[in-house]
Amino acid sequence: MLTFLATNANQLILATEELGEINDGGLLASLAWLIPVVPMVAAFAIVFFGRRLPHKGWELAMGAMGFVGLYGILLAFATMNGEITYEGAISMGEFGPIVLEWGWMVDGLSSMMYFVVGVVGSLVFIYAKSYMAGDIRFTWFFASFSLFAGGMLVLVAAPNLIQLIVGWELVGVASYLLIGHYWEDHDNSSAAIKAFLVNKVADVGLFLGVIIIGTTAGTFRFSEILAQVAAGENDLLKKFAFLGGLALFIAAMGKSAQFPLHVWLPDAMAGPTPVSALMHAATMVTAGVYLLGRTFPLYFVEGYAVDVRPIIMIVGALTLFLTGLIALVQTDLKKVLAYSTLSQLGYMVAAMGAGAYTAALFHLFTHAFFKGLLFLAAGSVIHSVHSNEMTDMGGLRKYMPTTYKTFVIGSLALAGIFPLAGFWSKDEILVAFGKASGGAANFALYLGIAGAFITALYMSRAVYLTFFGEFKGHGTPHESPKMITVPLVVLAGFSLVAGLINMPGFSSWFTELTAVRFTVMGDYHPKAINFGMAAAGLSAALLGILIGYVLWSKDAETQAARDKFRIPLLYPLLERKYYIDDLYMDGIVRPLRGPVARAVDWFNGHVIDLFVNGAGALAKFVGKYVYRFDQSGLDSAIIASAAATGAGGSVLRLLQSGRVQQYAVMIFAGTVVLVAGFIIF
Amino acid sequence: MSFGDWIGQLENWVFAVLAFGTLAGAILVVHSRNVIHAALGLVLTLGSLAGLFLLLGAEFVAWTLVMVYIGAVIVLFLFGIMITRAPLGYEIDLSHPTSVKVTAAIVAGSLFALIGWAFLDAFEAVEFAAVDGPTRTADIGISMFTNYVIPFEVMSFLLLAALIGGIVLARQDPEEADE
Amino acid sequence: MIVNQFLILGAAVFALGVYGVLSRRNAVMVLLSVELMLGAVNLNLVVFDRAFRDELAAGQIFSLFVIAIAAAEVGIGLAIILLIFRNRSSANVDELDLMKL
Amino acid sequence: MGWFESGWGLSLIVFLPLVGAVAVLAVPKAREELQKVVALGFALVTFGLSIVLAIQFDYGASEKIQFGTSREWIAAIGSNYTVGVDGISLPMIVLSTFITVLAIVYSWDHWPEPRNPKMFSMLILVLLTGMVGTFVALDLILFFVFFEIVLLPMYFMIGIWGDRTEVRIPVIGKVTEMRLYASIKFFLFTLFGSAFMLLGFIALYFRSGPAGDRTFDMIELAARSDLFTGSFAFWVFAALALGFAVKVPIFPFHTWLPDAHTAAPTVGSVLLAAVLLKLGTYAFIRISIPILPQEALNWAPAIGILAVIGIIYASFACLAQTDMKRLIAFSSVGHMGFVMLGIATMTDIGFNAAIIGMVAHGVITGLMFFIAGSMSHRYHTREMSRLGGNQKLMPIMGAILGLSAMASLGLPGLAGFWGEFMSLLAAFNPNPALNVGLFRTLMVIGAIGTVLTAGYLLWMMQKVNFGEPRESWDDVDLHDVDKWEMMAWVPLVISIIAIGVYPRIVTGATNDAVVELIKNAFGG
Repeated sequence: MLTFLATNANQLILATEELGEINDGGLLASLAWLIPVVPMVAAFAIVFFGRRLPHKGWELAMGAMGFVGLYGILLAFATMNGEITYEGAISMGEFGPIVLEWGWMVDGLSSMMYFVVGVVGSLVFIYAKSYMAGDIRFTWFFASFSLFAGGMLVLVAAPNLIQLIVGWELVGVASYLLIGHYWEDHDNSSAAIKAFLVNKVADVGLFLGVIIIGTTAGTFRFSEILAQVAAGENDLLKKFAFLGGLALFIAAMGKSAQFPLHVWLPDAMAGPTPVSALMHAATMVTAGVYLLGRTFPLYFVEGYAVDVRPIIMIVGALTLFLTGLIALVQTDLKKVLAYSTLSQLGYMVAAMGAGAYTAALFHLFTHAFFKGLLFLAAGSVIHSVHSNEMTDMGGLRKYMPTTYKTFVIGSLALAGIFPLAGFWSKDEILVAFGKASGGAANFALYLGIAGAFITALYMSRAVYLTFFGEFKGHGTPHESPKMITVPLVVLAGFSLVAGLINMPGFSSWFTELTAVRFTVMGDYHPKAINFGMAAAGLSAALLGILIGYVLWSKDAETQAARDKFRIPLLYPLLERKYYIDDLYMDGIVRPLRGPVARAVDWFNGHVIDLFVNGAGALAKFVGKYVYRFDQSGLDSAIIASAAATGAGGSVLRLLQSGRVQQYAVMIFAGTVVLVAGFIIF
Repeated sequence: MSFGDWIGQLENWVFAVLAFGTLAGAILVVHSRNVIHAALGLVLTLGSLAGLFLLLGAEFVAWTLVMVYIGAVIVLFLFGIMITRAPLGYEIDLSHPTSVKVTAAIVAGSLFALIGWAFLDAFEAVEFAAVDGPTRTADIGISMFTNYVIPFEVMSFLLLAALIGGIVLARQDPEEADE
Repeated sequence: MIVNQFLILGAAVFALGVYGVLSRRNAVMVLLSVELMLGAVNLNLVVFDRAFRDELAAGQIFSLFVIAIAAAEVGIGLAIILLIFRNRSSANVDELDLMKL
Repeated sequence: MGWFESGWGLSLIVFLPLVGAVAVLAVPKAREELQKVVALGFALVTFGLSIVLAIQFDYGASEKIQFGTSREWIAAIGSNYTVGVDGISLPMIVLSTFITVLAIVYSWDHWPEPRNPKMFSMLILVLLTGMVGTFVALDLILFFVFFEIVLLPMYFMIGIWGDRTEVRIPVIGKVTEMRLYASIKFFLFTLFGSAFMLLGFIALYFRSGPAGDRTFDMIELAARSDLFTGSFAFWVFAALALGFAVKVPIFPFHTWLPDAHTAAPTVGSVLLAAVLLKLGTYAFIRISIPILPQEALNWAPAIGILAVIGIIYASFACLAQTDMKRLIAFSSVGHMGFVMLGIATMTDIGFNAAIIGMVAHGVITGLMFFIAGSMSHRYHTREMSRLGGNQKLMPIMGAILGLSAMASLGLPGLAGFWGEFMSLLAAFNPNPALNVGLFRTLMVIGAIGTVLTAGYLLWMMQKVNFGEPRESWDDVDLHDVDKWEMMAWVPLVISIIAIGVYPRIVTGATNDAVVELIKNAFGG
């Protein structure tokens, strides 16, 4: 076995040398494998040594995340300047013609993701140290948290579809651990299971998509698949591209929580707030958008999965609109933010469908900052008032000035108010909808503008109910410590300026960065501001804020204010979340777990075993008579023959029992024997 | 016809589902220890049979079966069950002991083997003749009231006799009722 | 669809009915099993009718007759069982050995 | 080490445990410590030898039979003592010896009632001989003998040390102890299968050539596969498949498995799940397919359909279970369904997936049965509704249970993933002679099965591990994992992660052998 491992070690080095296609980047890119590996190693190290360290393992997690953040910043700038496209791979085993590889990838898209995950992740980790202090499973939390970030980085670094599955599911299992962090409560573990299972349903799509695309393309590497796509080769791939692309989109629908697979995300609020912040901002939910971005040419080049694009646009548009409406009726501050994330994910996905690769990723980028900010600020509020319900808040502006200011910045950015980050990215998406042709794009455009209005409305509602009016909770709230407010301020800074790096006419850094790929990506960055679309989006948002002001600012009695909004029919529909959860539980999960499962179990014990045990019973029964025949029949054959006449009479008499069913037996048996005789002779 | 081809046809999947329903119901009828379940098993069997008739294109027969059996006969059965005070829960007394069951199973099994073998031998893989749509109810009516009008009349007479017989049998004697 | 799949199914249901008739103790249950046998016969009639494209639809017509007879049989049968039950306060077939006399 | 390579080494691995059993027999009954040491010593040496085997093995020529030898055995019927190892059997041999060592280590402090370590460790050693013998045998009669040797120790293990709960047997209606019912069912079921199997072997023998040139040699028979055609081959394949299918088990021949697993003592379930189930799948790959490739193609759709039915069916049955051990037992049916799906595709990808699936199932389900045994030992119940909060009472055990559940539901990065995913992948492009549409349908259904698998395992975790512990456990002495358990489980955990991260540990040995096998059987 040792020699076996040694030969393999040689192969590894050879494989790296052969496969590594170094365009640029040198050591910086070839060492990028550290990015996913360091947090994964940190996760295991925390499990084993965490408790013995002075900060109970936090320092390991923070160190790993800080490293990723710094490396991410470095790579992002290096890639922007040097256009690094690098792909490293180590072969991990052969299955017939298929070679499995672990690898890592450095290009514009992955550098951008490393940057986002690393920077937002580091800030969340700093925040979590203070937020989670005193938690019963502090160490375990940071182990899972590192696994979460590490899984996401494995996914982002993946140069092939199989490793993508690995990262994809690692993120899923880490989210399961984190959502169920307080597993003493049955609801929390149920929410964790829900998240895992809904994702697993979507993973069926991922499995099938990967199998279809990988098998028909003959390779699992993105660079080779997309090269085939770009060259318009491979008729087999063309034939299956629609199915494969659709399956991959179903996978993206699961992780990026698109309607109707969005149900797990609001429940995922059961986890601690830093988890929500990281999950919604940088990891997990961005995975679906990332996947669409990674395989973008497959959906865009004529002859492949082009027909999936209307479906993507419609699903994304429906998500952004329907989930935005639900956010209007939530009373839990975190749930409002959760539904707003769903809505923003809808924008990103629909933008991918409209062919706006850059715009979708740009929205992902800016959204990471302001949504991370909003969640952390919400966490700060919750930490201070010890409740998630907005009915227990109000008037916090006076008590928590820093949190208030940063939250408002985040809200304005999310609502898309000029000149904050969200304005620029949302505007680009609306422009993309406008430019794309077809009914689906128009549908997305209308819902997109309506969504901008709804976004502004529910965010102003959240701001007014939380920070204005009178405080309605218990005790005296107070501003959070520095370790919590500093990440807020930093993220607020990003939310203010992040939009400028792709401002039309000013800069196209982001466009250039994400265009650095093995395959040439189209550049959809508008050269100048489209004033019409900007005005439409901005005025929808301002209208939303205005109506929010009218509805919620003056009236401090929030309950009464909400009552005004209770439109008949629509309100119950929204409150029950369109009954989708009920449909899944009562229509699918409960029947499967209950009657169906029991029926199968019964079938197993009573039908299949009927034959098994029946054969046993029959054998015993026959045996009994054979034995009786042996004992009394053969041994007393002579006596029997002597008494044959008398016995014959009494035996025949027995036949005349008077019981109908015995006669029936004879009739049927006689029929069988006679007919068989006729047929045979 | 290979199994792969067979399974590739949609109607065979429908058939499989219906056949499963038929057999499951039939097993329930002969094996259930609960009277009501047995009666409901008969509903399942007959319902699935009706489905099979539809599959075969015998629409009129299918709907007649549904109406007469599931609509009327089963109700009659349930009445019979209630009146004879058959216990509604589980009961062990509904069937004979295992030894009798085994005998019955042997007889029924050999009957099945015989018929099944005869069919297999006779029809092998004969497929249905080209189907040009389901049988029209009008055709059945015309045939019944021209070629088969005498059996039809005999049948109506039989029903009348059954009606009278049923009343005579089930009617309580006035003297008994008084007691 | 081949003819045999229906015929075998019919045979199976018929055999199950026979099994029920022989193994059930309660008379109502016996009657239920008889219905199974009749149903199986109907299936075969219809299958043959459709398989051979009978001009006169004889198979279907006779299956209708069978349904009618079955209804009559149930009526009479239940009436008899009711009568027996009234006289013997039991619906068990094996207690009815009057034929022995 | 010339002697080692010339076939003696292999025979030593096969028969050393038997010698060990005799040695244990020689130890006086009262000296339990010594019995354990002797048993463990022999198991360890056997394991060491199998490691030597793995090191000496030439991975560049894994398709060739290595370390082989052939001696005249039963001359009258031309059956020889032919043994040898190739890339397909090597992982199975290492797995068998590995699990056996862990089983003995675990038993050190966990003897099931009625104790009697002497008898128990003897049975384990005899079982090891049978298992390894089955994997190295290259002669059909020899294979059959070892295949049957495996039966007896397991029968006694279940029958003597098994669960004494009284159960009412369905259909027959008799009330009896679980262990008696399960052991008899296990024995008769398997024997029923092997009777047909033997019939098939003999039929192959008589068709293998003119009188005087007949052979039971597997390699030779595979080379003469042209001789077996028509309805003869059809029925022979059916007979062999029946024998192997009972052992795998394939739906609907699986009903012995939940009963046997539930009734067996912990170590018995572990060995049963980890190694015994693999005898059937191994035999498919080793015997049925090389010797009767054309019939394998004819039967493949049926096998594939049954395998996928098994996946879905087992998942639903698992959802209905209330007994933790029975749930794990049913999950085996599902996992073996993925293995059989891989085999049914008749491709090199599928076969590799099947083998790595077999190894992964061995370590994962073995670990799960260990944990289930330890938990029922502590809680004195296996009813999941009575458990809960285990993670709080026994954090380490809970964590290991969590890891094994994750591995079992096919989490990438752990061992279970490769077998599942690659089977599905192979089903997309099955052997060219097979119906593509059917297998793609099976692929989709199988993929849906992974969701159900995740469902029942997560719900099991929720019931067992999560929530607040019940008050009734307050005064029960619940100690976390002890050192013997740790020593038995940590190697399994490590191998689960190692195979998951670096599948070449298995496929490095199997791939060439499988590619060659497919090429010889189906051409091209």
